[in-house]
Amino acid sequence: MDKKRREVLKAGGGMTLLMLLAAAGWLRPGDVRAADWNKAAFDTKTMDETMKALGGGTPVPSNDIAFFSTPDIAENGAVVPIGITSKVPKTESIAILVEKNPNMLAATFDIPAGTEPSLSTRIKMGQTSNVYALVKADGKYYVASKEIKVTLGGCGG
Amino acid sequence: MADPMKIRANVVGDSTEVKVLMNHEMETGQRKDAQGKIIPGWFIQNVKVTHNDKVVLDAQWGPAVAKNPFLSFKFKGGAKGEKVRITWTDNRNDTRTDEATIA
Amino acid sequence: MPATKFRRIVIGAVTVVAVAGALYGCAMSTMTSKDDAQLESRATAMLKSSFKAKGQVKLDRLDQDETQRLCSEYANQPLPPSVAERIQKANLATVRFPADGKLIGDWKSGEKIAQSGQGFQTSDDPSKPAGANCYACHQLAPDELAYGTIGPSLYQFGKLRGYTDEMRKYAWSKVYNAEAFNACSNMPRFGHRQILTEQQLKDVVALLMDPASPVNH
Amino acid sequence: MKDMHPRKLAAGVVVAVLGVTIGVALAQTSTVDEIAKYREALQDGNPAELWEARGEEMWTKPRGPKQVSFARCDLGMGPGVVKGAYAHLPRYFADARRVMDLETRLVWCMVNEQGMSEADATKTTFGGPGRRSDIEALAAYVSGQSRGVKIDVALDEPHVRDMYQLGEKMFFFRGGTHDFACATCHGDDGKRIRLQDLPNLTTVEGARKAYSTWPAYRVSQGELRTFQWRLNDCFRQQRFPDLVFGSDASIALTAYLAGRANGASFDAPAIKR
Repeated sequence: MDKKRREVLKAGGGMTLLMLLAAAGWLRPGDVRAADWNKAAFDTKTMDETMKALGGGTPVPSNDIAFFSTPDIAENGAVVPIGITSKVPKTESIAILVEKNPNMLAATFDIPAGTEPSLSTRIKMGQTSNVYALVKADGKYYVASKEIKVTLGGCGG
Repeated sequence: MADPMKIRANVVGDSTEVKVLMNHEMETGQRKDAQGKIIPGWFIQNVKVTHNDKVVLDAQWGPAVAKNPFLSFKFKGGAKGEKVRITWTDNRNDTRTDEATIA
Repeated sequence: MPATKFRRIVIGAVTVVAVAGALYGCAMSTMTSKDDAQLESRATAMLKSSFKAKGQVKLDRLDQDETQRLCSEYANQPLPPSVAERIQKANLATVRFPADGKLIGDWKSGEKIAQSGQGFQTSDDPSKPAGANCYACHQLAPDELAYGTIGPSLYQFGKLRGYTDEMRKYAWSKVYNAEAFNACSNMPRFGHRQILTEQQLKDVVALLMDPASPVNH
Repeated sequence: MKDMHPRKLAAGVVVAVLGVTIGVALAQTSTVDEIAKYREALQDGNPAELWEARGEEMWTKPRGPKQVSFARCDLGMGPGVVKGAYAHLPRYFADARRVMDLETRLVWCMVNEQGMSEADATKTTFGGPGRRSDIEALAAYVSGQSRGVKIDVALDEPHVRDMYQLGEKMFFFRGGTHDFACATCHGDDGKRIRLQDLPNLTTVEGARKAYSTWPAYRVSQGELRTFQWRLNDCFRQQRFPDLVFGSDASIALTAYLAGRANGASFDAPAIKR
C-alpha cells in the first residue's frame, strides 16, 4: 500500500473510515493492518531510530510515568509482566521499548480520551535489559526506564 | 482458524476494567527449528478494543509481546450488560473478534 | 562430612516412615523385609517396562550399578555405615588423574561448563559438548544470581581452603566421583561416568581453584 | 600423582564454608523476593483458561469414528460427571481392570467409546508450536472442574495402594548417567534448582503444594502441561529414557504423589514459570 494513500486515509478519519471501507468490501483485512502497523518503528534497533520512526524528538525523562506489577527480576524471559501508568496530562499513547531485544519497540497503545493511561501486558526479553515506558502527551514525548534482570531457569537444559 | 479470546470486563467504580487473554503463538521470527531453519515470524500486529462502537484502546504489537498475550486496562464509563468488543489482526492477515458482556 | 550426611538421612527416613505409618495404619509397620524386597523388584521391573529408547538415550540407562542400587535401596532408611564405606571405597578406586599431572585448565571455559545443562538427555544432540550444570545446585561466581541450593555454596572455594596442591587434588577427585567421599551424594560422578572430558574436568577445577576465577573474588 | 590418596585429601578438607559475605546474602534475599513478585504478577491472567475453554467445548462435541461425545465417559463418578472427578484420580477402574490417571482414562474413553485407535488417541499427548494436544485441553477443563475440591485418592483400595507403594519405590530409584532419582531434587526441604523452589515431595506438605497445582500453564513453554508431562520431563532431565505416556510407572508415581497430597484443596490449572 503506498504511503500517500495511507496518509489520505488517515487524514480522512483514521480507523473509522478504514473500518467503513473494510466493511464495504473495499479493503481486505490485510490492508487495514498494513495501514495501521508502523513497520518502520517495529524494525528499529536504537532509541534514536525508534523516536525518528515514531516522528518524535528526544523524549524527556519524567517522574510522572511509573511501572507497576513489574518485577526487577524475571524468572523467565519468555513472559515478563509490564505495567505502566502515566500521570502526564493529555497522555495520548504509551509504548514499551526493550533496549537489548533484537528490535527495540515491543508495543504501542493509543489511549483515547476516556481511557485511563494505565495498562499491563506481558513481553518477551532475550536478556537482562533496560525497559522504557515511552509516553506521548500533547504531542511531546516523555520516558521512564527500569532495568529488568532475566534469569536462567530450571535445569537449564 | 484462530481460537476465541477470553475476555473479562467488570465495572470497577466509575470505570470498566478489561482483561483479555488471546490465543496466539507470537512467533518472533528469530528462532530456529531443529533443522536450523528460521521459524517465520507470526504475531498479532493490531488490537482494537471498542465499547459501544467507540474505540477505547488501539494497540500495535511487535513479536516481543509474549505468547498467548495478556492485556489489562480500564476505560471510563461502561455499564453492566453492555458489550466490549476486541479484534486482533496478525501478520498473516488472520483476524479474530470476540465480545464480552460487562459484569 | 559423611557422618553429618548419615544423620540427615536417618532423620529424613524416620519422618517418612512416621508419615507413611499414619497413612496406612499398620500396613507399613508390619511389612517384612521380604515383602519390601519383592516390592523393590516389582517396582524396578515396572519401571523398565515403562520407558522407551529415544534419541541418544537407550534403555540401559535403567540398569543400575551397585552404587545406584544400594543408594536406591537405602534411600528411604538409614544407610548402614558398612554400606556407606563399601560405596565410598568402590568409587574411590575409580578416580583417575590426568596423565600430564595438570589439574587446572581454563576457568572461563569452566564457567561455561558450569552454566550449561546440556548433555545426555533424550532432547540433546550428542555431538555437542555436555555441561556440568553446577549452578543448578551450587552458588559459584557471585555475579550469577540464579544458582541452586541442592549442594553447598562453592563461592570462594579455593580462597577459603587455600590454593594448595592437596586441595586441587581433592577438587579434582570430588568432581570426578563425589561418591568417593560422600556415599549416596546427590552429585553426579562427572569423571567416572564420563559426563565430562578430561579437559572439561580441568576447566571446572580451574573455576574452583584458580585464584583468577570469579568464584574466588 | 598416582600415589595421591583422595581419602587423605578428604580428611584434610577443613569445612570453612562461611564464605558467603553479607552482601551476597542480601542480594540473594532480594532476588528471592523479586522472583516472588514476578510470580505474583503472573497470577492476574492465566492462559490456562484458553485451554479450559477449548477442552470444555471438546467435552460436549461428538468425536471419533463413532461420533460420540464424552457424555458417557466415566471418570469414576458416573458417566459424564466432571465436577470433582480429578480430585479422586488416579483410581481403579473395573471396566479397564487398571488404576488410571485422568490422561489414561481420557484415552480409554476415546478408544472404547469414541472408537478411535490407540495410536490416534495418543498422537499428540503433549502440544507444541503448531501441534495442539486435545488431551492437554481436556485435562485443563476436567481439572479446572475440581478447583477447591479436596484431593481424595482412595489409598484403602488395594489396587491403588499397591500402585502407591510401587510409586514410592520408583521415587527413590537412582539411575542413568547422572545417578539421579526423583528424590535427588525432591527429597529435601528448602532446596532450589537455579532459582526454582523444589518441593520436598516426600513430605505431605510438599506433595500437597506441588500436586494440587498441576496441570499448569508453563510460561517458559507457552503451553498447558499435564501431570503426565511433568513426570515425562522430570525423567528427561534425570537423563532417563522416554517415559511412555500412560505407562504403569507413570500411574504408580502419580498415585504416590497424589496420595501423599490427599487432603489438599485442589488449585489447578495453575500458572508456573
